[in-house]
Amino acid sequence: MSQHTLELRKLIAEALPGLDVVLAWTSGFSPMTSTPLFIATDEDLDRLDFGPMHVQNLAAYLPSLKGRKVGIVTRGCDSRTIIELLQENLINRDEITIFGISCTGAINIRKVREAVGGEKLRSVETGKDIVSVTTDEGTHTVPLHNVLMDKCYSCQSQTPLIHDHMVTERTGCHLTGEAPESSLDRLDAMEPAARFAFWEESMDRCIRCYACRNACPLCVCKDSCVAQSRDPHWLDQSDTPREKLMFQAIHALHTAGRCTECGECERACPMGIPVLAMKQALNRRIKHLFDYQAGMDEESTPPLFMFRQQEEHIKERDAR
Amino acid sequence: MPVLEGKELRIVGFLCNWCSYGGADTAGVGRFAQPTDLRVIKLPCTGRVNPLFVVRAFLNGADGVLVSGCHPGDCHYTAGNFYARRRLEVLRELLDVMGIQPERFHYTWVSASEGQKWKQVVSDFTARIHELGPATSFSSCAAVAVETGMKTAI
Amino acid sequence: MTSNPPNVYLPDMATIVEVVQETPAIKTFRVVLNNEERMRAFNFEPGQVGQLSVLGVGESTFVINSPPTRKDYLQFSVMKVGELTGRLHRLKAGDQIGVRAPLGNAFPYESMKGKNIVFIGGGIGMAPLRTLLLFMLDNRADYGDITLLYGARSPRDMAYGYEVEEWLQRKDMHTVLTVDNGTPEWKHKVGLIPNILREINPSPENTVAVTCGPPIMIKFTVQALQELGFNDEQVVTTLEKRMKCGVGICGRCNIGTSYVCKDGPVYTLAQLKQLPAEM
Amino acid sequence: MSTVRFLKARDIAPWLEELSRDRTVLAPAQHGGTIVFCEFDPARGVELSQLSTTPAKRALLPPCETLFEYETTKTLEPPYKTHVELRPTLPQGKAVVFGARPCDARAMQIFDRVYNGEQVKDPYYTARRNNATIVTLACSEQDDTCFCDRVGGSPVDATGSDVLLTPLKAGYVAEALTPKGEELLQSTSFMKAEGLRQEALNARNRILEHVPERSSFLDMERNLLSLFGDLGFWDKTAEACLSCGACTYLCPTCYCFNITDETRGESGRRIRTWDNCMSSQFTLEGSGHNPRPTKAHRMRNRIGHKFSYYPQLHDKTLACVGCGRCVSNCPVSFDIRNAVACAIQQADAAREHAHD
Repeated sequence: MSQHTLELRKLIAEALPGLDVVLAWTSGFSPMTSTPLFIATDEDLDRLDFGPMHVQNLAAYLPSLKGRKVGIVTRGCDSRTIIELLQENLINRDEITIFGISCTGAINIRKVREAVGGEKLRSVETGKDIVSVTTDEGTHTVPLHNVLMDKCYSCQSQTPLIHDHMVTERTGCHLTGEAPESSLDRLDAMEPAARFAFWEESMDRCIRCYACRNACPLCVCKDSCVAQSRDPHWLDQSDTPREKLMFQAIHALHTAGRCTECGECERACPMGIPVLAMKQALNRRIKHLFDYQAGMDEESTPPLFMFRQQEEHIKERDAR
Repeated sequence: MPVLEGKELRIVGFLCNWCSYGGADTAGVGRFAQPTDLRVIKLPCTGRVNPLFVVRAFLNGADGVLVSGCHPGDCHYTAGNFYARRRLEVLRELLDVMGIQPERFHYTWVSASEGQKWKQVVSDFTARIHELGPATSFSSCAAVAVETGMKTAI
Repeated sequence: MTSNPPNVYLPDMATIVEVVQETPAIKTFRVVLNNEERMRAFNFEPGQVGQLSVLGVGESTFVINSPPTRKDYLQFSVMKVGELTGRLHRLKAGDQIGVRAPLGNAFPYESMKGKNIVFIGGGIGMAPLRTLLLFMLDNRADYGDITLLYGARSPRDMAYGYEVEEWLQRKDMHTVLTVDNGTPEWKHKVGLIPNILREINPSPENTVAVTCGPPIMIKFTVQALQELGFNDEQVVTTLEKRMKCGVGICGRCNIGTSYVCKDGPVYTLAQLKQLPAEM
Repeated sequence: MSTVRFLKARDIAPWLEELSRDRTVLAPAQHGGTIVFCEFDPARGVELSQLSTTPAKRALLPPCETLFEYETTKTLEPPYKTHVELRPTLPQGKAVVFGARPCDARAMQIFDRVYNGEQVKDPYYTARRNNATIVTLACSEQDDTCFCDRVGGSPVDATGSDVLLTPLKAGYVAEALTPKGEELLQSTSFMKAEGLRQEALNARNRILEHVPERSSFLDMERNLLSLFGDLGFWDKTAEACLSCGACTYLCPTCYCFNITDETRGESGRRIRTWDNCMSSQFTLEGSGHNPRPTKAHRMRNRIGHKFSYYPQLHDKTLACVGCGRCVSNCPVSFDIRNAVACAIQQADAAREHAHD
């Protein structure tokens, strides 16, 4: 176990008596997976672990724990979610204790699998700049830079933007050089008709589990989501790409100007559909139009909740 | 302008009640000839236009969508069109990434007195949609084939 | 090709012959199956339910609250709470409706023979009790003393007013009405059902209590019955759950191993205590 | 004696093409980095190297199925009358499920008890079931999420299959287990191979030798009941759960569905679609009352259904086949094996406590 993790455990142990629960990570059924850990006792704390394989955005649980004293282990990206939730009054700052850690990048296991040609993974070891992957066929070495979560390539800060406790900062990051081609890059390179066909084909395999929605820290109306509502009847229950794509449009627009690109929607998708790309596209536009990024400043108002009479970057067009 | 016999495309128009619907009415009263592809849905304000209305229209088979409201500063509800402007600008990007050509979508401002402008907007936009042709629609996918039942035994 | 089993999902189309506005929120629908043969052959037992369909809106479960002894029509009472019930309330005589019935089990009316019966109904919960009550009144000699305690939020929320008057007059049953909030004209009890039940103080001796109403009322009524000495076998209730298939497959109405649409909706308290607390 | 044939790996696609002429063929195929059970498409091919992401259940229970179509007509003159016509749409035609795994095939028998039971027969299901032939591929090994051996199955179990394929070098030994299976093996794509019966059996036994000795989840259905009053246990179990449906929709034994009407104008269809018991809307009633209001209630029902309720109702058969899809695809890596093991342990402890 790293010095880092030990220090984190010590910090939490000191604060735990004053808290109802602390959100952290532990390993899942294999060292290649991670699962959120709800720490209420010292025994729970013994299971805490943190590394590049620990991927969930724990801030997703915060709105449902409102009213309780909650501690949360937080990386830079996660802190943007917390800030966004604070901006929207969905959580109370005084109920939350933030244990900051500096992150060196989180691994996207799907990219690892792709990098080794879809072979069945046996184990994944992370080194300084490489991942050593053992599969049924043998051992492969993959540059860490190529297999990080999409959000790592647009990382704004390794350390949380707000925190109450901070584990000694680490420097160094697995990001070295240009980001590899993303799903959005691939979509950008397509003709519109090909893009439409891409979504149709992807949505064909969507099983409508709504993991994208339920993992999204900003989808806070889960239990009364329009997806299952009959009145208004936004979505037909038919299992067609049309309805499933419509849901993705709903998700993207409902989080427009709020989404911090934490990528939980895409990570949670069991069918590997790159649903984050839509949100990235909207964010790119919002950055251009309003010079705004979600979750950076607790005091700012999300851009679609406000307007200016003169919009500097909006150019009106002709119908022709 | 004559009706495009049998060649009309499906264009959906979301018009605010106070300005553009009035403008369309003015154009009608003035007997300005316009193409007839547009199907108008009246709303209280462009601020009521959920960008998802536009997405839904496209996914349900529209070839073009036009949103029109009061000029900025003239909104009956003071600020509805200011919010709409932001939302609809962002929407363009979503349409684009979804593979729906953003040119198929247009928003504009037409006041109740601008019958001539309304005619121009409708004519221009309809012409643009005709240049683009029918929108890409869903093909029948494997899931649909399975869902509608297994093939009839021969 | 093997012969197909009957299609359990296909409703019988039926015509609404009469709509009765019971209370501001409750309407009663009297329906007749369009297929005369099916209507003649229609058989059910008191307590069984049916799925009513408004095509395009969906289906929901309601008890058949006319007794099997009166078969001119099937009667369903519907409280307006959601999308489907809202649409049902807009239907008029002559309109078409889908019916899948009978579904589920019935009240144990055979084993109740020779016993005293205490009915305790709250609000729309009176609907299933009405079936059994009318059935017993039609077979009056088979049963002992019959007591009815019927409560509603206010006098105007009391359904079946036209029958309640008759029940009050009858010498062969004892009827007590109560409301949570009285009005100056209200001549009956004012108070919560469990408290009025304690006042009535029915003897548990050779008696079965049959109760139905909102979950919270059931909870406190059961407590009161226990205080009065009723054991779990002597308390019978009928449950309402969100149902879809109505035949024990789709998996949403189950409480543990028991599917309310098929094994219920009628349970004794003893049976319910064997199941997880998911009322 | 049943027919035994040999199918060369390279003959699979031609054979499936041949079958596709008069049947629907469902087979696992690569689809954007996942393996999906879908209608066989020669361009996509077949992917048999790993357990498919989606189970084979859609062959019998499609994600969306029309129960009937309806059309309302109104007379335009008095007396105004409405007429509603209902047209049931029973599925027709034969189907072959190719490349199901033993867990997938076993799961279909779990459906049978519910959808084709003594009391109720679901006409849509039985039509599909009667017309479907299941060709199962024995697994060469277990994944780290597999646990078929703990729930009454095995990597080479033939329960529920019409044909069992056992992988041998460069191909598969195909054994017919039912008359429907016999019919399929008549194809000229297969080579005669009666002599390979023993070799296939040996191969399967070698696979079984690698199955680890570990605790079973069988016969716990009554023990678990003692835990159903302890909502605290379920609260703790479900705390990381997101209430999404990845586990239920990817589960080969989850069979719950929703029924809704979808209308366009005066006509429409009543459809049934897969539904998810982990969602709070699943049991939400019109009045706003919800009998399973928290994820703890829903987790209790999900685990209860698979490991206690269903086995109590159906001869102690678990409604879990141990495919591990719910484990490997859960966004928070919820491990049902741990949850059940904990529940059993806790229930045993509670019982011992009660005896003290």
